[in-house]
Amino acid sequence: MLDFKKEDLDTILIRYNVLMEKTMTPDEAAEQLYPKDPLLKAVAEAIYEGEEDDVIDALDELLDAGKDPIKLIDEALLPGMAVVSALYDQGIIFLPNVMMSADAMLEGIEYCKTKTTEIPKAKGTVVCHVAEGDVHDIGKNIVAALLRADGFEVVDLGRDVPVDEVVEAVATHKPAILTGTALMTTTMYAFKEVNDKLVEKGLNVPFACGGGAVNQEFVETYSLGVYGDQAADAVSIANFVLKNGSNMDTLRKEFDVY
Amino acid sequence: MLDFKKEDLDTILIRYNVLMEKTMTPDEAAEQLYPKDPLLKAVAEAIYEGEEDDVIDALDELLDAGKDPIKLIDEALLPGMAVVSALYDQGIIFLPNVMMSADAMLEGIEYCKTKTTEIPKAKGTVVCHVAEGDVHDIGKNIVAALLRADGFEVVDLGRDVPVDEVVEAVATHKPAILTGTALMTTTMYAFKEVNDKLVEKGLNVPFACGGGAVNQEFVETYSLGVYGDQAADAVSIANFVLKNGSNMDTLRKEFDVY
Amino acid sequence: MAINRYTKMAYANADEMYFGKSKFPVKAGLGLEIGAGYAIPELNYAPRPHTGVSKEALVTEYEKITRDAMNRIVQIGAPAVVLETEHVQQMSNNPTWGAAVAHAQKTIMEEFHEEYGVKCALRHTIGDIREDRDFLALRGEKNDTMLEAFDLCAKQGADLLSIESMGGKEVFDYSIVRDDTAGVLFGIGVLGTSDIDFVWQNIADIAKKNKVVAAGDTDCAQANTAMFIAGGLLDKNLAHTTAIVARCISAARTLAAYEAGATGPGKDCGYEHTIIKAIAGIPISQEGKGSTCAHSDVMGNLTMQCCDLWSNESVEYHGEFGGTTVQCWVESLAYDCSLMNTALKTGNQKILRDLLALSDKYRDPQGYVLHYENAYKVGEAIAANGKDTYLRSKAAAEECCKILESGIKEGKLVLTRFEQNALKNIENDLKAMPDSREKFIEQCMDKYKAEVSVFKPENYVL
Amino acid sequence: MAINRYTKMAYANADEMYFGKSKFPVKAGLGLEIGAGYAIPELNYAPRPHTGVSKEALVTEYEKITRDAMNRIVQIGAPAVVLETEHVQQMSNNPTWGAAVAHAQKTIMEEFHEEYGVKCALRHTIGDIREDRDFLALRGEKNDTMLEAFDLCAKQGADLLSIESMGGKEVFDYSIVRDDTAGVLFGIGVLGTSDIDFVWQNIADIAKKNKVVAAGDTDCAQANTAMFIAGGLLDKNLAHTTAIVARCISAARTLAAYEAGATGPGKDCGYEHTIIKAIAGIPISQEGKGSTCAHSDVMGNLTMQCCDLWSNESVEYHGEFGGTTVQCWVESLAYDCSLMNTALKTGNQKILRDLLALSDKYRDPQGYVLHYENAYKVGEAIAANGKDTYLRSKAAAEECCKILESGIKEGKLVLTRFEQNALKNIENDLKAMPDSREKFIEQCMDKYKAEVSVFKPENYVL
Ligand code: B12
Ligand code: B12
Repeated sequence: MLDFKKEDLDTILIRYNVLMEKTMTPDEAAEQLYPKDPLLKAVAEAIYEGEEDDVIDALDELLDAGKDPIKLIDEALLPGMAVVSALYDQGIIFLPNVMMSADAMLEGIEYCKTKTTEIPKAKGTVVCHVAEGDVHDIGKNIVAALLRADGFEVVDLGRDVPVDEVVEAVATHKPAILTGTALMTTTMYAFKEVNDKLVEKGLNVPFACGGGAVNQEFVETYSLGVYGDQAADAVSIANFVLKNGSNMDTLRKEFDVY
Repeated sequence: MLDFKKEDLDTILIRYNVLMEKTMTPDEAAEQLYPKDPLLKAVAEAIYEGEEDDVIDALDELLDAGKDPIKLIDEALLPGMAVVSALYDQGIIFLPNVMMSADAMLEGIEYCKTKTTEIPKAKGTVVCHVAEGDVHDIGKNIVAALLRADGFEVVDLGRDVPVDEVVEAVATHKPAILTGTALMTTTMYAFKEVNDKLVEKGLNVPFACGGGAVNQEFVETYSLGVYGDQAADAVSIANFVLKNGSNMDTLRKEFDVY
Repeated sequence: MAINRYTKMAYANADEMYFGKSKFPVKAGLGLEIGAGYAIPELNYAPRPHTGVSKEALVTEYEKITRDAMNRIVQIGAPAVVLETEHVQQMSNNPTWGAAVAHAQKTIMEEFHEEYGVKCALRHTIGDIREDRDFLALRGEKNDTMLEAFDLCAKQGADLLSIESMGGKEVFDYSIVRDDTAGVLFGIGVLGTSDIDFVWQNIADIAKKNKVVAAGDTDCAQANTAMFIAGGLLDKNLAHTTAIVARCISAARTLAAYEAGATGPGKDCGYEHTIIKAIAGIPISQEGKGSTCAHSDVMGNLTMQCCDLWSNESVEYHGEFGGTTVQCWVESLAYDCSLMNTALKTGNQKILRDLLALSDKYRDPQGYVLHYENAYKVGEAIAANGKDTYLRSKAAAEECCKILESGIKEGKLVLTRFEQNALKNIENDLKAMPDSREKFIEQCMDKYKAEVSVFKPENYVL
Repeated sequence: MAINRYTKMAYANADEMYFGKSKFPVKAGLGLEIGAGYAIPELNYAPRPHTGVSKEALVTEYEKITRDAMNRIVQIGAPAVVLETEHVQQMSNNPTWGAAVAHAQKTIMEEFHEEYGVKCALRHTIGDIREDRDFLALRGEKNDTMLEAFDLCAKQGADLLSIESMGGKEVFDYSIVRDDTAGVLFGIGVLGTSDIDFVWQNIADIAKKNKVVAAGDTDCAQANTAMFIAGGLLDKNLAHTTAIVARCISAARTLAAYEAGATGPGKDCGYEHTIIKAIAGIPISQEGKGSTCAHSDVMGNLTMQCCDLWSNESVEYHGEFGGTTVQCWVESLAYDCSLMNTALKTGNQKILRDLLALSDKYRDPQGYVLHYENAYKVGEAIAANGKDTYLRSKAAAEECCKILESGIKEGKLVLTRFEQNALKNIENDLKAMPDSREKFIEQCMDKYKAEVSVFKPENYVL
């Protein structure tokens, strides 16, 4: 069997991922980010582990200690999830952890809601969709999950969404931003149509676009477009808009890929 | 030395050129096309061979026989060259033969001119150029040579020709067509400028364009453009315009590559 | 057609397998025999977006593509080529469109075959249009339209019929981003296989009726999605160990097409096809360093190891300095094939295969397991459990883990901690799975009916 | 620098030569050693037309290109890469533009080298801007600007300096389309070499001063023009036998760069470089099946036989399904290199070389003569006449004819009648040429001053 010696490998290939792996384990890194308060830390840990039952248990302890269920969302669940997001951004943990943590956190939010009649206010709404004619929705699903994980209310219109339906949803939900995903060169042109109809109706909502077929140059051909390369960029864009408003120039400058 | 058997070759490669080579030799094929008249045939043969001295000798015999030098151009030299062009079009002979034959024929024309004070009228004029910024002129040289070989008066502006100079030359020479060659994606846009200035000045001359960077789709974005894939197409286009006028629709239809 | 499960290996050992040759070659098109001792370039292409507006515009675009490609083949002296047209939606939703394209392409190919003797065949890959906006709709009206598209394309000139079928994808999509091994196995191995059984019996009948070739499927919708989410060495969306487990399971799924009457060549993007070739002996198409126009992977050479057709996956038709994209890519593929064929004719195919495979073996866990020697072992695990589509999927996953563990132990396959952890989790998940198909299905039905809102069990007959 | 003509072969025999290794490796850039036992991808690219408007736009474009390419290298785990920037006119005519691009690119490459340890180097190929609209203007002001461009680029980060110099092209252009062997030999072998002597002494000095590498030239302007006019198998513009004679002569010409102080790696599009490697032992870059984006040739595998860098020649920067073009092509190249490096590390480089070379050997007379065994013989003919640039050019052409004749005789190289006739004519033309350089120059000067209106003898010192 043809083979070579281990020491010969590095003229053939280099596993940069192995070279680059952080010396800290994810658990160690998480440990440094957890809140100090032991009860809050328990929530964060349960979210990090993606254990829904543990999240509920930890919330129960806080509720028993008299905490307000709605405040717990902002003070326990979202900060817990923020630990996970931070680790993902740093490349220490991978997407499935985020997805499972987000599921656990959302479960926690639902649980808190059952404990009160108040309606919690999300930090902002985002409408997500996949371009008309396109069924590639994995990227969009990731985008939606990361946004939820960051505390946004997500209106997920699904895939292959007709232009008018997108525009209507924006009119109805008045989101901080709209996101679009397109994986095919044939479908991404729908973004332009969406843009023009939004502008026509005076709905000047930043329109973050991404997905395999899409690039910055194309996205900047329509007035509301801002390009994002990675799913996590959608979260950054949404947060940036919440903080700095929706001036397209500053937005584009901030998220220029090059 | 690693090698394989001849019979194994055909799963690796097929020399289609060898397979396709006409059974007739070029000389045999030429023989069939020469004029019957022995004196005219001598001119044609000399052109085919690319032998300038023989062309002069053969012309002398015709002149001695009392032929008019100007008529000889149309009746002896151009038909002689037509044999060569026909063989090239059929793929029986190659470009260098055409070039050498054309040189011989042009020499013959010059010689005829010395025998009279009349000025022969070419069948038509063509202005040739390479796009501004582009020095790749071999394709253009071939185009010019084939046009001359077919009896056209060629005004060869050379390479890297400024837009205004092209337009001026068209204004001055009133050619049947203008040709443009561009080998670089950066330079072919000059054709559009040329086109627009021609139109502006009412110089609605068909503008045949070709060369490595150029394709039909691009050429048809400007109103006078007609695309040619091979150098010989320039000749066909020029002849077509002489016969059928310069209606762009019919012209483009006739020379649609697909 | 009936379904005949594979329970034995077509090849007695891994070393017998190499490129350009398969146990059961397939005659197709104009003078071609695929897997008969020579490798053939398979060119794929996508029309430019704006040509999708009408049948006429599409036909013209495919005519250009076909003529350009055939011309280049002749200019460089390549003896053979396969063209693959992957339908854009319109062509499958309107079966006469796809058929018109097939006819136009085949007419040009016949010209070239007559004039130059170029051996060639035309593959049409019908789009799997069996879905409504939000749900898969695998059986019913859309299926009828799809089958009509197969039939009409076959009648109008397609020599090889393929599809990238999507059964199980709704559960898979949910599971893969949650490291949910059971969901991945259920989506690919159980639901996917069930759908393949259904789809391919029909396609095989149509092929037989029209005297063309039922060529094969690929788990593009699932295993390739996993591979893409996993991405390059520095991407952080999915462990590459997870992606290769999904891939091994997909071999147990895609194999079912050949059990339902397909004869190969299996489709290019099925990276599971080396495993399947080992079991079924069919010829396969593969893609790798010649398909960087379409996607990036971490095994560009290795996939060539046992290919019969060598493909570029897909490239949009447009101009480059060296000609149109189809000309550029088909030329590169043709030279790769020329190299393989030279090796075959001089008896050096095994050393070339080994060099190709070795150059990527330690680059990534995916290449490691798909190295033909390891792929053969995965094949054995599947064949040993061939009758039960659940158990064979599970066996494929287990064998995959075993191979990875031994690679780690041997010291040359060096994984990140993250990849190792994902592997450990999968091993544990697999251990926790029941031994009976019924039980597994029951568990999964409960779970995914509850968790995956778009999952409709009526799409499947389990 | 002084000129030292080669009169001996660097390699004792052809079999000693193979890819990835050269007699005299060259250290360059960030951790690279070229020709030191491993093959390296060399990526070439062209900015999109509209970015040529300003220095800023160009710098941004090259930054994108550089970042995209380096990213992909890391994603697939390739250990090394060379980037080649072929100047667009503006960058050489305004030396600060080219220098700004070099600086921007090198900065990014340094980042990647530091973060990941990627070995890399940057080649800048300055445009040969030494011409007025109609005439070559090889000496004088334009030459000064060009040398300034070399100097500034070297200062700002270019590790390898190259040019595709154009001396002799005015005579060549006229002659090649007239089957004028003497003119071809005069243009390439005498005028071309004279210009190389002039240009490369200067470049070598600049390289030395800046501690970078004087990398080498290519006869793109002439031998490649012949190859392009000759085209594919069915083109009818020039006999491929004529094209290969021009190519062999060009080896005698391009060699002069190394005699004037260049050390390699010779530039990719110099198909004459296998011959030169045999004589001079320098590392070389080559292009073939990985450069179909830029042009088509009839020896896509063969050129890999002895390459040290493996290049795509050039691709315009734009998007494809698989990423940007630079990402797609560098990935394909990197896999080809991975295959070569695997062969090198396992001691199988000679068999892989032989397979690559054999697969194209009989495809075309050009490949036949450039097959490393025959290329070596052409090298011997040049070295045996090394001191006299006319005689060595003539010897190269004669040896080329001899090789072709023996190929025809042996029966496997099958030429068209047309190619055979062209060959016969060339043989006769060569026989008719004088034995002395002086006499030949005298004859040619008379003829081409009369026939070629754009020929200006003052461009050359003969
Ligand atoms: C998996 C896949 C499929 C799966 C999709 C499963 C699913 N549920 O999505 C299936 C099998 C169903 C499929 C079907 C088809 N596919 Co497909 N498919 C792919 C493949 C292999 C991977 C795509 C993928 O999932 N990538 C992983 C995800 C995570 O990446 P992503 O979406 O780009 O998202 C990332 C970023 O872009 C970003 N992001 C995404 N959206 C947004 C939004 C914002 C705001 C931001 C900031 C970021 C962001 O976040 C993500 C992570 O960072 C690609 C290959 C390729 N080169 O892309 C082809 C590809 C996209 N498919 C292609 C084709 C042709 C098809 C079919 C037409 C095939 C056919 N003949 O039937 C059908 C399409 C039917 C239709 N109408 O849509 C072509 C498209 C060619 C083109 N014309 O452009 C591709 C490029 C393959 C190819 N090379 O030819 N496909
Ligand atoms: C030879 C060559 C050169 C020679 C040119 C010699 C000469 N006197 O022309 C030299 C070495 C000088 C040269 C220089 C350069 N070149 Co150059 N060159 C080439 C090459 C290899 C071949 C071109 C050629 O002669 N083809 C053969 C002729 C016969 O073909 P043709 O002109 O297309 O003509 C045929 C048809 O198109 C038709 N035709 C032509 N015109 C017309 C007109 C009409 C009306 C019709 C009907 C038909 C028709 O007839 C011909 C026969 O059928 C190409 C490679 C390629 N892929 O094209 C690069 C190429 C064109 N060059 C290129 C480059 C980058 C350059 C340089 C900038 C290099 C540098 N860094 O210095 C400089 C350019 C300087 C400048 N400002 O122009 C690039 C262009 C990339 C781009 N941006 O588009 C190419 C594509 C190489 C590559 N792959 O990168 N080059």
